[in-house]
Amino acid sequence: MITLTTAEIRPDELRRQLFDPAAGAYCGFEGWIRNRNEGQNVLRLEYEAYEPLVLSEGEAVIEEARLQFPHLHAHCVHRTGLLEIGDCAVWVGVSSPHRDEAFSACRYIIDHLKVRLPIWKKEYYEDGHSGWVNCEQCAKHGAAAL
Amino acid sequence: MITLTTAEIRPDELRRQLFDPAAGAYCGFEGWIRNRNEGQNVLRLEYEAYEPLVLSEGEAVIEEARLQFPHLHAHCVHRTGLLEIGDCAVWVGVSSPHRDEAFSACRYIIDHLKVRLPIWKKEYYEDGHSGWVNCEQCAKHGAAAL
Amino acid sequence: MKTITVRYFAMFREHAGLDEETLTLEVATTADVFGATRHRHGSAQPNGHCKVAVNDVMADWDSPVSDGDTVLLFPPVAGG
Amino acid sequence: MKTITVRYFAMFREHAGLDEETLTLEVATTADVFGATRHRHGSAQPNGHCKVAVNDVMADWDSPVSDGDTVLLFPPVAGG
Repeated sequence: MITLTTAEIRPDELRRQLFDPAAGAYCGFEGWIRNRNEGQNVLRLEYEAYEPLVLSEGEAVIEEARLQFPHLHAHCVHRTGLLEIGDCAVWVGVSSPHRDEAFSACRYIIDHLKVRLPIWKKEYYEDGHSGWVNCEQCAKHGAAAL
Repeated sequence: MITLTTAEIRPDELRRQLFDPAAGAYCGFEGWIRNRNEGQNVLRLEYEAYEPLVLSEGEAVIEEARLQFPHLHAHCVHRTGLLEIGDCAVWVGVSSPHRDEAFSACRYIIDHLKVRLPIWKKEYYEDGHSGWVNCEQCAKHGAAAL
Repeated sequence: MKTITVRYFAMFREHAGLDEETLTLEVATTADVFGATRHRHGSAQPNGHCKVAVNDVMADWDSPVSDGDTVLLFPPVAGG
Repeated sequence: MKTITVRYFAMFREHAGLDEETLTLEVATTADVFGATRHRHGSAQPNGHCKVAVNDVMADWDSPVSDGDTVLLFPPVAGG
């Protein structure tokens, strides 16, 4: 399951939903807002998401993980809106019988979520300007070609 | 840092200690008590540890991870005593600037802790008997050779 | 000529100054829609992690578009 | 002959029926101590994940032992 929220992500409550008496391993990943990106001091971030396709594409990613690593429970929550340094922007939790599949499935899910979900982040920098991550370079190419 | 405890492990409180404004990624692993092992129904488990060497060998493992993956914060807590199905027996948490090193370091630490720390577990089965994990086979060899 | 509703997201929306518009275009594929609206979103090519969807289903840049479709133009994504 | 304190853990302790004992042994290495006490711990060889420590420092099975040392015999470990 994947969900979007504007509220604080609470991994401890979320991981309980993955409990299964047959599960011997749990792997959790969290993306935290950090104070530097590509050499600039970041003050805060704003996330925008297109929910209908975040949900369908997110479920597709989790289903792909389940096909590769059976018997797992997986859940992802992504936050949107304005976030501060240290806030948790995304959480992925996986439980499964053994640790190898818990690690592999968690890694598969976060790697694919990051490049496939229609989610964007805008960074606000110490020097007053702001920018869309991964996007400014694309825009420069565009401007040159117009 | 590595610690032993007889109390419930609380990953949510523990992970806060790994917070760092430069950390963009957190990876947590938990070992949960499951109800089956090697074809038998397990009711509960008892962990025994030799604390002086758990601490020194655990610190050595974490230090090895830090040498391979700099800039990480890592902490491990292992529980001892009697545990029930679903209890968390071990938690490893790692925070670092990027997710690749968080996953790799967390995996390195749990893989090495499992085979190097002087910790033993005795399983109590549904059918009334009990056994030390990884050890019965060794004992059978011994008995045959005596 | 086809009637296509185009929706812009994130940086594309900011560059266009609008969320969506309905246009009459001579287009066969999603890439054609991207090209026909580049004065709006400001990008020459759907580089990097740019993505596209048609009627709320993820599509490719050679996916066909039909009269009445809604085409969603996603600038490079950056989740997590 | 050396005076060696031997400590037994987990299954070895249960098999021996005691935590530790001080013995006078003709031994050069930790493996010799293991062999000389097999009637206590019940294992012929330090198989699998069996480990050994001397005076609270992890050792190998060919580590030397000296008069007065404490040798810790660890059956196969199973953390996590």
